[in-house]
Amino acid sequence: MWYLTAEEEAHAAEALSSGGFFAEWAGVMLVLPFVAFLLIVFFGKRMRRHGAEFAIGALAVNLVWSSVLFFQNAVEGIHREVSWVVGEIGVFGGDRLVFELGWVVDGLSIMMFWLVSFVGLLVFVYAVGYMHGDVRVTAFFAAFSLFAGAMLVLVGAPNLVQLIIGWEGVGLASYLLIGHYWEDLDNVRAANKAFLVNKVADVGLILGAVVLGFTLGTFRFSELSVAAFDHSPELAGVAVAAGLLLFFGAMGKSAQFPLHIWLPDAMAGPTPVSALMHAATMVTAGVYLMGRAFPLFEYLASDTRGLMVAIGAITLFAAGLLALVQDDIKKVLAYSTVSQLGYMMTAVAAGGYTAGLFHLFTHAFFKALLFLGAGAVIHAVHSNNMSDMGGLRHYMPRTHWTFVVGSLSLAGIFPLAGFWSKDEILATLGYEGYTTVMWIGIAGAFVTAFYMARAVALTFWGSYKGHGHPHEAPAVMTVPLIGLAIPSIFAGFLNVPGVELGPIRNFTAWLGARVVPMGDHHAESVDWALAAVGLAAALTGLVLGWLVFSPDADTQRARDRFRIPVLYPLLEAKYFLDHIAWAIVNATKGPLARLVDWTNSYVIDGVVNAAGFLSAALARFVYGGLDQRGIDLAYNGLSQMADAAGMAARRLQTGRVQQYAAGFVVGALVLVLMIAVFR
Amino acid sequence: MSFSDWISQPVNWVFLGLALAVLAAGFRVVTSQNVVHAALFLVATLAGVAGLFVLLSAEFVAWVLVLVYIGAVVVLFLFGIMITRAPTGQDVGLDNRRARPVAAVVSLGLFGVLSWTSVRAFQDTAVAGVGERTPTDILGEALLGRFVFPFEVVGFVLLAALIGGITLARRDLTPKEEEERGAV
Amino acid sequence: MILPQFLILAAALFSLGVYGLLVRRNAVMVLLAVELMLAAVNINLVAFEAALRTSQAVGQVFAIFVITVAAAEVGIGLAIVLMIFRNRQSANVDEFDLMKW
Amino acid sequence: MIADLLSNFWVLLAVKVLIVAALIPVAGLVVGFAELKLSAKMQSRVGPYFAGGRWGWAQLLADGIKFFQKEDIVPENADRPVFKIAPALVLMGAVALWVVIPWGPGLVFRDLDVGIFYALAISSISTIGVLMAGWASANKYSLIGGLRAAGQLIAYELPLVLAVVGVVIMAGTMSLEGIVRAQAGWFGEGGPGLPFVIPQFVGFVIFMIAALAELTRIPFDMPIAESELVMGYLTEYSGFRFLFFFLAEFSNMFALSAIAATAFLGGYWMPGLTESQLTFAGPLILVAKVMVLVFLMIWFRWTFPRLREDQLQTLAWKWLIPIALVNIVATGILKVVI
Repeated sequence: MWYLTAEEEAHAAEALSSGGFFAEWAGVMLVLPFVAFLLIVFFGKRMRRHGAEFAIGALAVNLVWSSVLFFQNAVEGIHREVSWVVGEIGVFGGDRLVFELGWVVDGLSIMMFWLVSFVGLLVFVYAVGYMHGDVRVTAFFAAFSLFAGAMLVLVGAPNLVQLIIGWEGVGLASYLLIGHYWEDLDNVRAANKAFLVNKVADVGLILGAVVLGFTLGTFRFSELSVAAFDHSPELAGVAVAAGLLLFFGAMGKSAQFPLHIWLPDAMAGPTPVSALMHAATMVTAGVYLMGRAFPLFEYLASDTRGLMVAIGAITLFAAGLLALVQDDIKKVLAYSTVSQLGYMMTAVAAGGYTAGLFHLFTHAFFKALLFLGAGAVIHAVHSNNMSDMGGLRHYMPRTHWTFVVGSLSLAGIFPLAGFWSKDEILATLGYEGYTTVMWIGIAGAFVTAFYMARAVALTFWGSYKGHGHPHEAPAVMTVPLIGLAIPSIFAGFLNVPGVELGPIRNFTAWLGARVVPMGDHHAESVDWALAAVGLAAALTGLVLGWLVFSPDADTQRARDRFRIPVLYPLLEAKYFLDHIAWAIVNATKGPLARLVDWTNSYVIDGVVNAAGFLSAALARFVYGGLDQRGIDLAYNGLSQMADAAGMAARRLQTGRVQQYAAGFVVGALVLVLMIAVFR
Repeated sequence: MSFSDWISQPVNWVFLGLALAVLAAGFRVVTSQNVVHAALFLVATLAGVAGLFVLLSAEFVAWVLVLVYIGAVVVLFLFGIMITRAPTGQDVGLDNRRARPVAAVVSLGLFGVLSWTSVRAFQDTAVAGVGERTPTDILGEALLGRFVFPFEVVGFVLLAALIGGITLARRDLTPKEEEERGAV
Repeated sequence: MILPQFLILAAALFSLGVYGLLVRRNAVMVLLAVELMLAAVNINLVAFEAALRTSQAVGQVFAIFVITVAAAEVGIGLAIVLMIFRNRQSANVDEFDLMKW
Repeated sequence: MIADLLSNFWVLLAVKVLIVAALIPVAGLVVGFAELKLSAKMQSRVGPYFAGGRWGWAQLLADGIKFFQKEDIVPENADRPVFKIAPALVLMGAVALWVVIPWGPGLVFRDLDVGIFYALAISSISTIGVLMAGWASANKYSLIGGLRAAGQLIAYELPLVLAVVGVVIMAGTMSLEGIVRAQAGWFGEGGPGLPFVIPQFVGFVIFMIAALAELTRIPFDMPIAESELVMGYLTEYSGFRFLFFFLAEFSNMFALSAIAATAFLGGYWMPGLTESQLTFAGPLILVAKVMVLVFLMIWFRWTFPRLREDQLQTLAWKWLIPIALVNIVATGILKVVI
């Protein structure tokens, strides 16, 4: 076990470097994708690659920048916070509650900067090939750049308000990109579903932000952390409520049971979108939020842990089961993502800050790799369904091998990245006393290995079941696959417990570069026994999956048609969650609407009508009695007089100039005579 | 000054002759039933007025009147009349017959009032004769000295009238005509 | 020579002009009548100048101004009449009564 | 005795009128005969030959007598009074010009203060006569001719007047006598003098062109262009009324040339002659100068083709008037500088 000494606690923040130029101006990274967005919007259509140049350029700069930060942080640890006050939200107890924008540069945000830039860059490059010939390439890259910018704003946010801005920004980009092929009504529905489910969760996030902001008088994470670390009394009063609200918000974005229902449908978007947003980065925002607010949960709101761990555990296992029955390869991966997010959430909730975020880190590589591989396959066979694939290893060897690497990594096979991060989570759960959950995690590892074995077998082994002649993806797509396969293999070594990699310290140390110590629970050495159990479960799953699905096309078809009673229909129907959601909506919307309607019709309208009737009666009296019979009579009389006078006078205006002239001369004469006579 | 004193001055005979000619011609201007005749009678009237100016020692003004009016304005009138319509012989409908009595009364009344006031106001005031004519250089110095600003304004008015007249009277060319013009 | 003889002549000429102005239907004839009135005014100006003998011959200067402005007036007036004639095939003043109620 | 008689205003007036009345036909005859013979020379013809014995000198006299004998025809639809007055009016304008032409020092019928201005004003009266003639003939050729003439005369009156303004500025007077004196005394009393044609050459050219146009002579004879309008406003005239026009043209030609000679060529003045010598030699000198200008006009007649109506107007409004205005400005500046 690893605990902070008192001295370390006191000086944790002071010991950190301020990071120099690159940390001071890290905001450039936040702005560049927006610049790219604008450039794409205005000039994208004129460019040879329809604006992809701008998006890739921005992320390439960001990757260099964040890499510098990454190594600075790895060597010495950085904490730097830059905020500008741009407005005032209100006055709270004599303190100004200000609206700030800026960036925080510390272990967590640097990890996310680098992750978003690295995976994002590779996915963007991949998308150039994948989206070639699409009708709306420019719109696609514009929205993609918008996403990158919003995501960086989110992860760089020094306060909750900016985080919410980024949070909604990525939600918007997600909505746009899920609905990219809006010609198909189903895609529009999927986009709407994702948006609405996220909105439901966002209510929790916003309420949590309000509670925290008005309790502390600030929205800054650093002050929240300090207050939590100091066990601030006023924060302690609202900690549980605020923690639950924030967790509810995280559940939506990170697709935790039962709010995960939007994520599989979100696969309607182009595959690069699924890879970057709905697997590697955006959906981890919830986990990131939990990590960002970790001191709150660690020091004050620890009572909420049981619920959070439970929800994470349910998510990881239930979603894994759902992945077993999907025919759509992207949905397999989507449920896998939900399952892995469950792992992360469980770990963070249980107190495994490093464990959860390390899994986020490694998962980003191999899940993006798997999605891109799936995209290459879909690109080749023009179908999402595994029943149309099979035997593709002969046609697309590079895709096959990288996909296998990703699958093994995801399944947690030693010594790939997924093994280390998953083992870390299981170890943390064990240390924290969530033994049951730990066993659920091990079972989940089995399930994971099983469905990945199924996916690989159905897609790449056996014989081809689809139409046409699939061929290997172009280099612009396979190079990113290889680029992601490498960290999928090696990233795990960054965080082998108790191992320091020379000047580049352990991942735990990087991530711990925060304003206050995390109070993280972390193993000092590998628990080989537990690792062996987890590995055994994974290998069992692999072998079993292989035996069931590998041999040939006919067997595959037969096995796939085999339906386990009760369980299969339940999974097929996705636990009836969509039905339940519909039922809830349908059941509540009627009475609720009727209640509102009744209130509106009888209470509000009654008051309004009463006032109206009174006014009308008064007005009728004024109109009928005073106005019509009194005033109008006088005015009508006056106007009729004026009218008559005008009618009489207008005969004078004949339009004949000569008559006017005559009148003029006569008038002059009369005047002269008058002067002569009366002088 | 009695009438006999007045009539005994030879210059007044000249005046009387010119005045009668002016009035007779002026009368024909407003009563003639032929447009061209009316304009020509205006020439006669103005010639008489020019003669009166010479009598009144205003030689330069007289020749200005001849040059501008007879030489240009009336020619312009005749030009305009002849371009639009100029039948020889009587032209019916030149006058608004019903307006004649009213107009006669009004103009007679005007004449009465004006002459009555003139006589009452100026009685026997003498005027300079032919021999005391105003040297032209005085006029020139007045025009370009004290009255230079009104002089410029009048010049501007003339320019404006020139442009306005051209703008009003020109016929818009048809596209074909414009093309021909452009081709020249 | 005395001043009133010129003034009465001018008055008579002016009255003739007024008569023509009121009686004539043809716009060109109306303009001619206006010229008569202007000539009468010029007689007055020159006669007053001859009677008063201002140092700078102000009356004659103004007579010249009147003549000049009258020339401008004729130019514009004839242009307008021509325009109207072209548009309405008539130059009768009593038919231009559009500017009434 | 004679001096006494001449001192009476009315007698002097009668004498002067008589002299002018005699001079005009003579001048007309001389110019007309010159035109006949010069035209013939330029066309390699003999010209009038038989009348009067030698050179046909009596040709125009014979013509005149013939015109007087002819019947005075007035067209049926003509406006008789106007038709009859028109030639007289035209001739009157020509005659009135002679009043201000100085023939020698003091040899002038009336040295008006505004002499040259008077001349130009009076010469514009003939425009009315031409219009009257054209309109009253009740003939479309005549009317068109009259209108052409009116448009032409109005257009060229402006350059005519403006061309003279330069001379007036230089001389500092509008009196023709004064202008001659100014030219004679330009370099002081008894000096060589300076005919204004030298400093005012532009004005002289413009004046001559405008004068040709005022006279409706070739190349500006569209109002009476035979090939287009028969004879223009002269078509319906015959007998002595035609003679009036004829006479007016040649008289005008002489008078305008005289004014040009006076304004630009020094008039009766010639360098080297004293005032008393000029009293006798003046008329001869002036006539000599006038005949040079008349010869020029006749020469032009057989040199230039007839202009088109729009070319005529373009020449006046777009060339002569702007140039004349520039000339005036330049002269004014010159005057101020000197």
